[in-house]
Amino acid sequence: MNELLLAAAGLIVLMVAIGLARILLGSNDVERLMAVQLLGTGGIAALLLIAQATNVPGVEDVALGLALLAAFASIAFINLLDVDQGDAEA
Amino acid sequence: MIALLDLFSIAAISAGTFFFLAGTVGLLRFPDSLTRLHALTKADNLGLGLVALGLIPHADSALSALKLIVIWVLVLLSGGSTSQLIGRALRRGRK
Amino acid sequence: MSLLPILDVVLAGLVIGVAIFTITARELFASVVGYVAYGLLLAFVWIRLYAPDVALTEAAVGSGVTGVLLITAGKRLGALKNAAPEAQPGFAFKLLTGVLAALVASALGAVILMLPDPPPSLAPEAAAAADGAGAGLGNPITAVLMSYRSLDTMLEKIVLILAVVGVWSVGTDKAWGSAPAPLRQQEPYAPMVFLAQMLAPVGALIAIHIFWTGANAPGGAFQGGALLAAMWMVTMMARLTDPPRIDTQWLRVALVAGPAVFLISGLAGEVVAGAFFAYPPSLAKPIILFIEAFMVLSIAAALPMLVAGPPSERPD
Amino acid sequence: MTPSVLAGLTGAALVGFGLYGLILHPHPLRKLLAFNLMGSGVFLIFGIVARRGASAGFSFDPVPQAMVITGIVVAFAASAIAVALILRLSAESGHVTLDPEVWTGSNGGDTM
Repeated sequence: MNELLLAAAGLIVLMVAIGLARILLGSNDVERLMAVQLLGTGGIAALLLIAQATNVPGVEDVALGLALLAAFASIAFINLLDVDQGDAEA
Repeated sequence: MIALLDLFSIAAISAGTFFFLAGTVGLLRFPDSLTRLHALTKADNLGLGLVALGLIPHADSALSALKLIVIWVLVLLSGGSTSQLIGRALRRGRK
Repeated sequence: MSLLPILDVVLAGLVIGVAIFTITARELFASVVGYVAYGLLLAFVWIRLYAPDVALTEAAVGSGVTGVLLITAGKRLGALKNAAPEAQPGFAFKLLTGVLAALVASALGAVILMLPDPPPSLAPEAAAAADGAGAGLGNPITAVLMSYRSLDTMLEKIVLILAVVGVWSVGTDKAWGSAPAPLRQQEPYAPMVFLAQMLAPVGALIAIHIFWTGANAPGGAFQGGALLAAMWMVTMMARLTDPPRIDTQWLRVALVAGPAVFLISGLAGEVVAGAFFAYPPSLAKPIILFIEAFMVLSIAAALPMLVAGPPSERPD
Repeated sequence: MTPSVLAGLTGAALVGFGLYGLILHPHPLRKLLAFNLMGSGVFLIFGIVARRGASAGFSFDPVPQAMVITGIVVAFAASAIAVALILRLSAESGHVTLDPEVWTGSNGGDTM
């Protein structure tokens, strides 16, 4: 069972890494933001899986904090992006 | 009963991993930002949701099971709203 | 357990890759995005080192709040898109810097490979502290922070206050006493207001929960305070509130409350238990939780004020 | 290779990259970012010392870990002051760079 959890976690981390590399290197700011969002979600999923497999206690709380912070970071970046757009229109 | 729960976990976690895979493939293959956003939300909503669902039977207590659900709801909430905002930023950028 | 080492290597590779991106990215915005991603990844490394407390602090303060500080600064600098036409340093200089950096890194690496065996450890003393003055705390890190090294923790709170004073005093004379510039100028869009209204109360609840479980499980005053601070900043970014004027009474009381209560309890320990920062063992846990509650308040007030910056005379 | 040695070497590499960026970037905020990167590398090295110091029934040494937590918060406080100084400096002088040639060239450098 543990091997399976770890395999799933590894696969998710790999997927997220590929997406991250593709987007960070390639394209515009909005897409970079999407990459961070993917990293947040995938990271939380992998974290929960690894924690279950290795028995580190209290990881649900860390994951909760990460979920909050991922939302916080997204809001901050978006805040900045659409302020920029607004300036361009004015 | 235990075996049944394990089977459920394995199925849910595999499905969740599949959605992460699908989301990443979408990010790589879709032609423009809006469709890539569409792919990303699949990983957010279903991927994490199914993984959390699969882990619930293994939770130590009712509280940690509840936390898993709260994590998922938080990600759903923020993912949904920020996608809306990202989409708006994209549309404005294109004008 | 054969998959775990591979995962570790992948994680380390990711951390280094994102770090390189952060350093080499052409634009400031991309580089800050990279830095936030880097902080998240580092949190996972900390989890693998069995340090969930540090992971949470790194994610909250090191990545989240620092990232917001930097993009807010970049926005105010008006240089986020095109940093000043940078004179790119010459190739020889780059090479020299690269060699220097590589030397430092390899020296550090060599030191790490030659660390003494068996490793020195303060764990037994910390355990003694957790049993004695920090009695009843199941989380050894909270015991260290609040009992074994409590003086450090108090001074660190004072550093936070000094930093707030320092940031405030960088403002112009005319602006003294007024509010820092808001974190957003325009009216926010409806989805952002909705998200902030949903997120902030839930987030505050989670922050308090993390503070409370910190006595026995990963979590504690720093992490809870930082999350609470993040939630306050969320409401500021959605313009549900604006940064308060810096001469507001409640703000100043909130900033000073943590260290003040800490110091008074320390002095009281001199009288009651016979040593500075000694707690009577039977009351240790309630006292520590009491002090920590005020620390949470101070951290939650200080971090957003540090991000909001010095007072500004006009809402620009 | 144990996870802690791997993490320690990662930390050493991070210090190297941070130092490189700190010296080379003329933009002050980029310098600050690089400095923070360097700092987190140092924390990581501290962290593996904590992990190796496992004894007395813990799976880690809580003292270095607690000090890393205070360290992260102090690093943030220092960054906040640096940001405030950078903003004021550029508001007063009109420059957004720490490149010495810009300063000595156009503004005489006497405002520093």
